[in-house]
Order: sequence, then structure tokens, then C-alpha cells
Amino acid sequence: MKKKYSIFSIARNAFSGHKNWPKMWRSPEPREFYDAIIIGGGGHGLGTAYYLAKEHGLKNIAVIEKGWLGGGNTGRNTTIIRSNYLWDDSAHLYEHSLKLWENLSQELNYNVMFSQRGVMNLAHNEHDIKEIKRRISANNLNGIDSQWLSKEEIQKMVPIMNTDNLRYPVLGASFQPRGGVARHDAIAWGFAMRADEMGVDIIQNCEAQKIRTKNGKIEGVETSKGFIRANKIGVVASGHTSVLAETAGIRLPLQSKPLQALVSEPIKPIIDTVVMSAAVHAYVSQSDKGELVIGAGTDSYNSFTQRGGFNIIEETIRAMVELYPVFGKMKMLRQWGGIVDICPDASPIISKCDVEGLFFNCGWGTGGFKATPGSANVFAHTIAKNEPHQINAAFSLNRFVSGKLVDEHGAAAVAH
Amino acid sequence: MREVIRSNEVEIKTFTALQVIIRGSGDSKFNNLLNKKLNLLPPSDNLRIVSDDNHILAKLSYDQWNLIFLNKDENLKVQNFCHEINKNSEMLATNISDAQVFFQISGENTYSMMNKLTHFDFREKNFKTMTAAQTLMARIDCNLYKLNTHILVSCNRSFSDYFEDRLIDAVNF
Amino acid sequence: MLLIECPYCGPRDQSEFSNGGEAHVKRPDGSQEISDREWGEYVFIRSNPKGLFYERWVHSHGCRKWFNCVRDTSTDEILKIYKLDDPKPPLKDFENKIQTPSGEPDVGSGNFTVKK
Amino acid sequence: MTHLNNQNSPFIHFHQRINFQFDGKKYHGYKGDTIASALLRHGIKLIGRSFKYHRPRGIYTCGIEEPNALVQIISEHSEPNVRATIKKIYEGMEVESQNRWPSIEFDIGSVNSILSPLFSAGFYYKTFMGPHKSFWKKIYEPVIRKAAGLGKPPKEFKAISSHLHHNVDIVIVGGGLNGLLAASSLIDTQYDILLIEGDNQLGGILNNSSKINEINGQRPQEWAKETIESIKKSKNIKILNNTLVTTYNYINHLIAVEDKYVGAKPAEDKVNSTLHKIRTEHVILSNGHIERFLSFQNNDLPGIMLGASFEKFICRYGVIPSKEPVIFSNNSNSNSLIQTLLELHIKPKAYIDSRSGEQIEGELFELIRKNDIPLYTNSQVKAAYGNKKLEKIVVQDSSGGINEITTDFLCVSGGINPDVHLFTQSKGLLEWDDKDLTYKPSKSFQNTITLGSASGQFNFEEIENELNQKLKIFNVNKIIIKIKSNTASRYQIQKLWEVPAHKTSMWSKSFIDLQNDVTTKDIRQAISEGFDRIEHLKRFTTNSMGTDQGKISSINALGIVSDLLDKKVNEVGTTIYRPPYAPLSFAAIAGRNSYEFYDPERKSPIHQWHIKNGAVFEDVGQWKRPWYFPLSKSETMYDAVQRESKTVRESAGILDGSTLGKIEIKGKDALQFMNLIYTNSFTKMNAGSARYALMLGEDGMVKDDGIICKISDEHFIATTTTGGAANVLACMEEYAQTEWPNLNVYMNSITEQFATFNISGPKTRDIMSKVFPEIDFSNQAFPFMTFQFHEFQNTQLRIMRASFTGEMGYEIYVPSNSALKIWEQIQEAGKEFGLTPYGTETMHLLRAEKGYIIIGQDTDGSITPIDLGLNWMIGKTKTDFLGKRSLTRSDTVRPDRKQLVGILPLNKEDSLEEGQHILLNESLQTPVPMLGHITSSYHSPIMGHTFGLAVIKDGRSLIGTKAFASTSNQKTIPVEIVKPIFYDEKNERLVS
Repeated sequence: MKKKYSIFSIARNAFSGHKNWPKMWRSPEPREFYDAIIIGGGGHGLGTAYYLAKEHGLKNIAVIEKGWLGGGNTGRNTTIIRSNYLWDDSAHLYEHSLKLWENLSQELNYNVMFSQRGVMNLAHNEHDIKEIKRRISANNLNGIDSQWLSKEEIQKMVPIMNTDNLRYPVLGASFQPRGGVARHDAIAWGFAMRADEMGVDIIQNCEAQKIRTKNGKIEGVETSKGFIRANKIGVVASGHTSVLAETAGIRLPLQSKPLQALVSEPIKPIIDTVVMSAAVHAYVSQSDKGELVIGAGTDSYNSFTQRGGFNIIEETIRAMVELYPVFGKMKMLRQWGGIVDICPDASPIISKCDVEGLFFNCGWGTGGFKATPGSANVFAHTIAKNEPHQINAAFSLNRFVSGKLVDEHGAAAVAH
Repeated sequence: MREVIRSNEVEIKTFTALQVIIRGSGDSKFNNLLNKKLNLLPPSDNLRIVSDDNHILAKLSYDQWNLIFLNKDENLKVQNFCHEINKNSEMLATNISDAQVFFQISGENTYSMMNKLTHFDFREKNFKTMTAAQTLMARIDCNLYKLNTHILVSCNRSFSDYFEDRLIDAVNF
Repeated sequence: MLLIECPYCGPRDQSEFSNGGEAHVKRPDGSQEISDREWGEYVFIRSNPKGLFYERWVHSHGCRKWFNCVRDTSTDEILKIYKLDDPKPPLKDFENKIQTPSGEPDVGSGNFTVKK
Repeated sequence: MTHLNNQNSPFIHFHQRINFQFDGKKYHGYKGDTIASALLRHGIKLIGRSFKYHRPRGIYTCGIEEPNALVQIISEHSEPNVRATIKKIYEGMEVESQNRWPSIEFDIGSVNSILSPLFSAGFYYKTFMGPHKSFWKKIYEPVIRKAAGLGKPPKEFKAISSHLHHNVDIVIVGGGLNGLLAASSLIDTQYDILLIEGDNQLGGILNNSSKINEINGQRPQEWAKETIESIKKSKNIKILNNTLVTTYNYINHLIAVEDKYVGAKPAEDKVNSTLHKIRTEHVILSNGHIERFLSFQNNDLPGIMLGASFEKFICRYGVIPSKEPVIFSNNSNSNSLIQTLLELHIKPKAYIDSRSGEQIEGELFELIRKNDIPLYTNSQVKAAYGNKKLEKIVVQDSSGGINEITTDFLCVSGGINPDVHLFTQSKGLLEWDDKDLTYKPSKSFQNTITLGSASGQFNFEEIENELNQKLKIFNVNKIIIKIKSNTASRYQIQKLWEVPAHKTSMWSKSFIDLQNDVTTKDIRQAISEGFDRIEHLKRFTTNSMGTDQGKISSINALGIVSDLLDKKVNEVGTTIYRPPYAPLSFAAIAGRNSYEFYDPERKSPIHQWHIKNGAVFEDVGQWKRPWYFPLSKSETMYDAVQRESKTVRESAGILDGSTLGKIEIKGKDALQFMNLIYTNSFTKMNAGSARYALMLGEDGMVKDDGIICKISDEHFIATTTTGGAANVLACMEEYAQTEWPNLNVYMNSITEQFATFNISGPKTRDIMSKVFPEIDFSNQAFPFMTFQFHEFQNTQLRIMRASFTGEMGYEIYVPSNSALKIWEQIQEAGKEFGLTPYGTETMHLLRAEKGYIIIGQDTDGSITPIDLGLNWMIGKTKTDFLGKRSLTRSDTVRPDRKQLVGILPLNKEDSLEEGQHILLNESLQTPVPMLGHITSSYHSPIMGHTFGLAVIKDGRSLIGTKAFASTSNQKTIPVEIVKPIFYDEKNERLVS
């Protein structure tokens, strides 16, 4: 590690007016050939390059990014991290990621501010209770911390919550103490810095335009900075993944949709945990800066515009003020949208494909941030070894042929 | 007919009415049959309403007409009407007399009140008198019938308490 | 929120509609023998282009009728709305506003608002 | 304090004194005052403390762009972060400063200012990592969180706010000079128009400055008054005052919020604000411009204010913030400020301009000379000094000499920007203007017209031209407008982004973002670390991420960066403004769609009966369904359900099943259609009979179930699950319209037309015969799974012999308006037979004993009919139905799929619970291999212990095997895997 950060390095730099900090990463021009090119400079892509270099000894790697590092969904999400997934395959993947998160600040010597303040999922009806209890049971058997909270316990942890006097009363919740939030930009920057130190070329403002193949094998990628040859290409371009796959003749089961989020004005601490409610669609946490960070829903239609409908914001806010009466006097400071790539079973694809040397890491839908280090780690393994890590074996493209889905939609509404 | 509220230049009354959804092609056979039964020629223009003393008949889509009976006919008579129509294998008449509740809204502030609850464009240039529409109001599916002196709104009965409360609220606030 | 012109009811807020994904995808007839892969493609895979896109909508909170539409997913502009039995309008009838598969249009994108 | 009043301002009612409190001290202002203008009247400058360094801050602007003067309104449920420059005072208002402790004068947090060299941009990324990772959670983060945040959280409050939708042809945003001109030219045209103004007065620049002398020969105020009158009289234009357009969405969908209590305390029981949701054909943006500040050392001291804001305080709010201000500018926008001051016989203490004498407009030069104002050309303010307020400034003059000027006020102007926030929200394209040094609207994406300074057109003589050209599309008459302005010359500016610090040290600061305490040093550091993209820079330094979104400063930051990188500004980019324009109240967004109206409660036609009979309700989707009927307050749910269940098994029970979806399907090809929709075949089914049916998704997974009644090959009635009602109908419509348009078939929902009563139990036949004496309920006349129509008391019923409890029973479909009457007749008749009403919980228990599934409970979207053991429901000879092909994929034919089984505890006192997982081994060493989970579990009154249904891997071949269920307290209980049926396996009771 060349750049060592600590309070002492800050103090040293204070004397020089903070003018002498080294660059976080270089701005190289692309070389003619790379062993591996990662398309997409978000957290997943940069992390993939980092782990390829660190764990698999690959050095001749480039990450190419159309815009700026972390400018896609990495910088647009609500930063919730948890691993309390229902199915074994998902649980193992997200738990792998959560464990990496727990040491990431130290590993990167860059503070990603992973704040393990716990994640709560609320139950508002009998059906929710059944589903949540099933999930808690599965989590515990998979070695994931997950517990049932009674209404009284919820009230104690989140005193501002209105649990009774609302249309769908809060009946209980699951709670994962190790869950929490992190600083979204930091993970992209941290991975980028350390990957760069290991020789990875991080090339911004470089748009991938066509993945060139020959006889079922990768040749390279045509970019806005010219053609770059490569042995392997990993596409980690979230909303734009299927568009790029199409250039190599691969059709992916993805649909790109707008997902919105918003923050309130900053206030002093008022909510100390992450609270999620699927039933009334209200996800909230409070950032260290004091802003309430609120996730809204997706729009129903495909779009690459990074904006969604105001009706979606309305749905979320009306649930927020109902669930937290103190928020009536709060104000929305900013709202924005991202492009999420959604799979039919709401689970990701981390897989090779019919084209030799071409790999995809996509389909993270509305919840990819939490998986960033884990996804990057197993994707690097998949690219390096040309076969999946056991953790991502289930997340292959082939599942859409065989039908062996990892359906994380949760169950349908209660019947009868 | 029960008065719901009269305030702020809006008057709302509620009632139930016998009502039938008729599905079919709208061809001449269809028109003749309805004309024979009702003595009323179904409108061929989409969204158009025709009416007489006892009926409001609106074309809500290319294969759907809503027929409202204004007089209190007997339920069984309407049932019988459906039965007769349904003898024709290419038509479906469904009695929904018990499924919906109507609100009659009139007064100067009718539309400004309704626009608190719906995005629907009530301007005459986009919603002509004697036409009908299906839309969302107070987040609930509604049928609108713009008649000469007032507007009729119908919604499903399970929502009617909520809908009535929303109307009152919209008049008051 | 989009404004969508239902071919039967006229222009309405998007909140009245549900999106039905890609249009003109023919369901394999049950009498044909098709492979797992072909069937999997029908069930799970739909085009997801940036730019011109044929898609379906249904006026679910209105007349409940389905119709087709050509929309530019890079700007969300609705370019044409047509009934199910109308012929599929050819792509050449519409201007493709992006130069590369994942490029950005001049105006209308959420990404850039500055002329360079 | 009267010496600070400008009695000439027509907008302040000096005879109406208003008392209010700031930080517990009593002050007064006048009607029309904002908090800021009232405090300035008292010479109060220190209003708050800054976010990071807790530096003293004052009032920097006179409007929505204010970065500093944010206050907490204690008297309005402690609303935080309110702009003192916008919020008008009222009698008894209580206001507090923010982000200080214990008091604004003495703030402990200001120790941060001493440590500030360590708190450089992004310092938190580089530290707080040691000595152990647990320190972040336990020590660092709590401290950081407490220090951050601006205001205190508000108090609990159910605000009343309403929504109002508009459909119009044109929206004019901003009722200043250009907005009024545009509106007046559209009077009595065919267009429906909304004119929206954020202030409570139309007029904009005419009210806020003395820039304009004359319009068409009239004094500006007279012209405005007449114009506004004529607009008000027109039938097609509606004016919304106090309304701020916050959001400009796609397809000209605008969101605006109207404050209904300007200058008054909001009433608790009235609408406080209205959210206007506007759909329009065209938008005219005439929302003006925003003045920029300038960066120099200590440019944040209270007593430093934007020049145009200073002028606005005088003209619009009748308060003169200082009688001896110094003015510092790099452009021609400050000319009118000097005019305004001179008209009040106030002589600025000095005028400092970075431009040379030749560049400064002749008129201005004359004015300064004539009035003998000390003039510094080619000069810059290097620094400001003072203790909690401005005391002196340091000026570097053209010769490089350093001059100190003692002053209590400094007006700065760094140039003006068109207010492009809304334009960029509309996704229009901006273009950098190298002469005016700002971004201007270039290409519109939607039908957007920009006018006046909002379009980057800063010269009054151009207005006439611009209007006529841009409003041509509306076919308006030629507009003739002659404006005499106080600033005859064209707008002119010299580049000046930052004045180098006077005395640099570790502690010296020139601010670039006042609210977030970002300094120009932070910008330099970010660039040196490689954050040279503007979005990176913004995120790394938090520049322009405050509640003001950097309205007065973000262009300055771009300028500094472009100089550092030696790039053009448009190559650096611009931070994209994110909606809303200004923070938008949650209560306003929620409107009346929250609290009591959050979601409708759908009620069955006999809901009132359930209430009268003490039902406890369960939310099932939007429906309120009786869950159980306790006999008394003391009867627990468990006891009630055990009692209800036993009664059904022993005599009879009745359930209100009205929420079930019901669909009538008819057409020439109805049979073919139904055969395609459901797995079952209906071809050989007799008319008048009924059949349990399954519907799959195309992925082969069970989606819904119901009973299909066949009236004829052309006419069916289907039931659906409660939750599936809408989806099943929608699915049928979709396939009928899109896949099989050649089939002649129609379907209508009859869910709400009929109430459904499910009556079952051994005494059912007796009860039914008593209520419906003319119907023969014998097995021969009315066999199992058949239905009949009957006319009864002037209505038509459909009765079906079917049951979901395992006991013999009927489903009665009653038109909703007759439901209560007939339900009560059944209750009355049932009394002697011990009939009990029961709720959903008992229904669930009884059906589980019988092994009947509930979609969404025993299935979860990953279960096929084969997994459920329902192969018999699949029409074997059918070539097609929804999802058929999926049932033969490799994964669906896999033998070890999860299958439905029954579970019994080996120790009868052990309690099975839903969600418990089934394990083959007792070991709880994680990860524990799981076979599957218990989907349904109840205590059975007939068995005397709990039992369950479960879906487990290879379940059918494990029947008879011992296994374990994991419990929530980390234990296991031994269980036996059994067939999924616990009652009347031979259906003897069912068909009896």
C-alpha cells in the first residue's frame, strides 16, 4: 500500500495546506491489450479489478468507464447493507459480502464508514409475519444473525415510529444487527485507489461501444478511445449491461428501469437504525450528515433516463409521514434516479456465457450496493478461473433455461 | 338518493342504481338487439353517452357499454334482461347493480373539488358533455359520466365508504 | 410521470396504465416442439434497448385495453402509439437519437445537460 | 431602530407592528417582514452557526438561495431549517437559531474551527479506522453524527395539506417583469394559463430594485399595478401567489407548493399548504436570475451580503441593513444598488471593483464621481475581519497596495446566473457563455420557453424583441414595450472566481460553499487528489450539497476548477441540479393520501354485521376480513379458533367469503379460452358442475386457484383468491386481447356484485333446507361440485355444493344488496343447530387439516402443481395452457424438488410453528442443511396437538421418515413427515 491514511497523515498535510496529497489514481491512456478488461467503473467493477489483481495475480487489467467512477448506481443508492436473504444461495452470497464489508475499511485503509447500526424489516400483516419468521429461521440456520422483534422492542429502538395508529399497524419485525449502511462513494474510490496501486489502469470517459468477438471468442472492445484487445472481458455496467451484451450477440434476461431515492434536509440524529417496510414501501436511514436517506420504488417501464415519476416519490413519502409522524415537518432536499437492471427472479447474474472470455455481473436490480465486495470477489474468481466460485454457481445464466431460479420476490399476496 | 354534503358550492348525493355491463362487437346485430330491448340505439362513438328517461347508455370502449337504469326497475327484470342478451353467444351482459355506488356531483366548484382527487382533465375541450370516462379518483377506479346538469361518478361498493369520506374531505379542505 | 395517449380514452397520466414490456413477442404455440432454451427465452428474455423500443401498455385503471407504443428509452419520448391490430411501424420511421449503444442523446437524457 | 427603515417601501405595513421571539428574546417587526428583514431592522446579524466549523453566520441573501440564515420555528412544531429570508413573521412566532450549543454567542462546537486544519475535505475517509474496527461504531460515528445535522428534529405533527391537479395550456413560472409581460400578452386568448409566483407580490425585479425607471412611460409600480389588474380580470389566466415551482418533470408535469399561511400562524385544522400538480402543454420560464457571491478570506462573516439582496431588503422589505456599506463587485449588476442608496441619501463607504476604470460603465463612473464615493478600481477585497461580525476589510488596490477599511457591512456581487435549475430539471441543454461567464439555457427538450434573465438575456432593451420572437408560436399581437432603466449599458462582467487569501495559514479560509463549510482550499486538495470531475469534487468536498444546492456559489466552484485544470468551464461540466428547486415539505407531498386516507379499507357487504358481532379483523390486502369472533372480551384468539373449528366439525359454521374474486366469462370460444388459462380441462365437464382449478404463470409456477362453474360451453363463472382477483382478471384480459384475439370471449368482474357465504359442517343441510325450503339439497338432487341458480325473495342466488373445510358444505352467492338480509336469515335458522360464524383463522386451520393449500402461504411462486401433488388437475390431453411447457424443463422434472407434505410433532406437546425449517439431522452447526419449511401450522382441536404442512426437498419419498424442525430458540424438535392430509382422507364427510 503506497498511500497510508491516518490522523497523522492528515496532520502532516495540514501543515502544507493539504496541497500535497498524492493523486488517488492515475489517468492513463488505454494500452493496446489487456489480460482482462472490466467494463463499468462502479463499485462492483472496480472491486472486480481489485480482487483480480490482489487474489488472482492478474496485473494487466483495465477498468473502463463511460462517465466518472462511481457515478452510476454506486453513487445513487440508499447504501443499505444486509444479508438476511431467504434462499441459501442468496444468503451465502450476501453474507460473503457482509463479511468483506466488515473488514473493508482496514483492508483498503480507506474508511468506507460501514456503520453496523442494524437493519429492521417491518411486518404489517399476518402474511408478512409468516414470511419474515420463515426468513429469520432460514437465516439462523445459515449462520446469519437475524432475530424477531416484537412491537415493543421496535418502539424501544425507534421511538418515533407510529406502530398502532395507522392503516397497516406494525406487528413486528426482523432485525439483523450486523446490517447497516456505508458511504457509497468511498467503496468505489477505495477500490479504485488500491487497484490503481496494483497497476490496474482505470480509464474514465471511455465508453465501451462494441464487444468484438470472433469464432465464439472475445477479441476486445471498441471504445470511444479506440479498440482495445483483451483476453477476457467482464461486463459490470448495471443498467447498460444488456445493451453491451447485445453487441456481442448475447441476449440477457434483464430489464432496465428507473429507481428513485431522495434525501431530506439534515437534522440532528433521530433514527439510529435502518428501517425497511416492503408493505408500505418506506425505506429509511439517517446519514452521518443528518439527512434522512429514503428509497422509493421502481417505475414499471424501461428507461435509461435516470429519472422516474413523481408519483413514485409520493407513494414513499405518504408512507413515511404515516409511519413517522415527526416527519410531517421534514422537507425533501434532493431526489434522483438510477437505472437498475432487473432479472425475472430478482436475483443477480454472475456468470460466463456462450462467448468464450466474456463474463457478466448484472441483474442486481434494486439492491446491489450491499453485495459490492462479495460480488466483485466472486466475479473476479469467475473471470480468473473461467468457472464460478461455489458461492455464485447458482447465479448462472443457465438458470433461465433450466428454470432453476433463485426467486427472491417473496411470496404473492395472501389468498382466501 | 341520500345527500352526502352540500358546501362550498358543491352538492353531492349518493344512490345505487341498476346497472349492466354489456360486452360485444357493436355490430348491427348487436345494435339491433339492444335497440329492440331498450328502444335506445347504442352509441357507436367511443365514450359517447345516449340517454332517455330511464336509461344512460355509455360506450366505454370498443367492446364495452355500461347501461344504467334510472328508474327503480325490479332487480329480477334486469336479471332477465341480462339473461335475454346472454342468449346471444357472442355477447355478455353482466348485472352489476349490486356492485357499484353512484355519486351525483353538481355545483360551481365541482371540477376544482374533483381535481383535488384526480389528475383527470375536466375541461370541456377534453371531456365533452354527454361523454363518459374511466379513470382514477382518490386512487380508486371510477367511471365518470358528464351529463348536462351534473356529473355522475361510480365506484365499486367495497370502496364506497372510503370514497365518500374522500369526497367530503375534498369539499371541506 | 409520463402522459400516455390511450387510443381509446385519450391522454391520461401514466398512473392509470401498466407497462407490459416488449411488444410483438409471439407466444410459442403449445403444439410446436420447442427446446428448453427457446421456451426459456420466451418466458424470461425481452429486448432492453437504449433508444427505440416497441412496448406494450394496458390502460389498467381505465378501459383495460392493451395497445402498443414506440418509445425512446433514452429520453422516454413516446413516438407512436398504435392499436394491437395495427401493423408494426418500421424503425426507419423514427429518429435514433443515440450514436452508440449506450450513448446519450443531445437533449432529454438524465445524464448530461451541458453542451460541450 | 427606525433609522434602519425605508418608509418608502410599499410592501411593509409600518403601522402594523408584529411581535416575535428569536432565541427567547422579544423583537418586533412589521406586517410583511420576513424573519431576516425584521432581525436586520434590529441590527441583528448573527443568525446561526455553520455546519462543520460552527462559524458565526448571518444573512447572506434575501431569498430562496440563502445558505446561512436557517432557523428553527419553534411555534410551528419546531420545523427545522427554515429560511429566515423567506419565512414571514406573525404575532407570537418563536424562532431559534440552529446548530449551536449552549447559545449562539457562545458555541462549544466552535472548537472545531480551531481543529479545522484537520477537518479537510474528505478527512473522514482517511481516518477513524483505528486502533480497532469496533471504534467506528462505538466511538467515532456517534460523535460525528451528533455534531452533524443542522436543525433539531421537528415535533410530531399530522399536517394538513391538500393536492390540486391542473390541466392547462401554458404555465408561466415567475411573475416578474417578463412573466407579467408574457401573461398580459396572452390575456383573453384561447389558452388556459397559470401564472405562478413564489412571492406574495407579483413584480419581481420591479419590487426588488430600482433597476427600472419607466415602463411605457409609467412608473414601474404603476405599470405593474395596472398590468396585474388586467391579468386578474382575464378569464383564461389564473394567478397562484406564494407558490413555488419545485419540480419540472417529463411531459411538462410541474410540481408547485403553495404556502397558505404567509405571515400567519398555520391553523391546525385547515389546509396549510397545497401541492399543485400541473400538466401543461407549454412552460414559460421567466423565473429570473440569482446573484453569485465571491470567494475571499473570511467571506462568511456576518455583515457580508449579496449586493442585489441588500438592495432587495431596502426596496422590497423596507429595511436598510447598513447606512455605510462597502460594495465589492466584478460586474455591472451593482449599479442600481448605488442608485437605490443615493436616493435614500446614503453614501456607500467605498465602491470596489475588480474591473478597470475603463471597463466600468460611464453612467456608474459618473454617479460615483458626482457623489464623491471612494472608488477602488482594479481592486479586490482580500479579506474580511471581525469578531462574530464584520469589522473591517482589507482591499488590494490597483497599485497592489493594501488598504484597510473599517465597515460593518460589505455588499458583494460576483455576477449573475440565469436561474436554470428548473430548465435543467426539464432536461434542456445549457451552454456556457464566455462573455457573461455563466451557463445559459440553450436547447429545450420539452415545450419550454425561457424569457428575460432566466434565459440569460440580461439587457432590458432586448426584452421587446425577445418576447415577440419567443411568443410568436402563440400568435399573440405584437408586444410593444419601452423600458427606461437605471443601467443603460449592457451587462458586463470580469472574470473573478477567487481573491487569493490575504494572509495564508493553516486556519485561513475562503469559502466556496457557505452552508457546507467548503473552502477553496478544499477544492484545491480535491483536485490534487485526482477528484477532477465536478461530480467527484462535489461528492468529495460536499460542495453544493447543502439545502441551497449551491445556488450562489456552484458556478464559482466550476470557475476555480476550470482555472486549476486549465480547462474550459463546459469541459469541467456542471453539477446537475436535482429536484426539487427548494426543499419540499413531506406533508405537502403526502397531501391527503396519508393518515386516515392512507389506503381504503375495503369492506364486505355485511361488514357492519361483523362489527356488531364482535369480530376481530385481519388486513388481507385492502380488505378487512373477520379473523375470529370472540364470544367475550376474555376469550383469546386461540380459544375462539379452537371453539369455532370444533363447532364446524360438530355442527356447522359459516364464513363470509365475499372477498373472493369472481369473474364471469362468456363467448363463443369461452371453453377453449378457459382450457388455455387453467391447467384443468373443462371440455368433458357437465354444464351445471363445478371444478377446482389451477392457474400457472408461464414459468409453470402456481399463481392462483379457484372454482370454475360451467354454465355452458360458452359461459363460465370463475372464482379467484382474494389477493389474486385483480391479477387473474387482468391476466385473462391480457391473453384474450394480445395472444388470442381470434377467440370470441368476454369477461367481467362480478366480485363486488355477489357476497359469498361458505357454510359447512354436518348440520349444514338442515340449516339450508330451513332457509331455502323449496330447494332439494339431497345428494341426488344437488351433488357435490354442482351449482344451481335459484330465485329467492326477489333476487337470484347461485348455490354451489363445495367446501373448503372438509365438511359437507355450500357456497351461496348472494347479490350484495340482499346479502345482509339473507345472512341474518341463515344465522337465525342456524341457531337451533349451533351454527357459528367463523373467521379466516378457523378457515385456515380447517382447510389445513384437510390438506387444502392456500396460494401465497403454502406456495411462494416457486411451486408447481406437481410439487403440490396436484398432477390430477393437469389436463393431460391438452396441447397448451399457461405455463405448460415449463412443467417439462429440466429443473421442474427434477425428482428432488420441494414437495408438499404433512408434518407431525413426535412429542405431542411440542409446538410446530410456521416458518420453522425441516432438517434431516439434529445438528445445528451452521450452515445447517435445510429440507424446506413449514408453510402452515395450527393446533388441531380434533387431534389435540399441532400439525403442519411443509414443502420439503424430495418430500413425497420422505413420507414416514423422522426429521427435525428447528425452533426459534435454537433448538430442534423431532417430527415425522407424513402425507399432507389429516382429516377424512376418504372424503366421506365431504360428500355426505
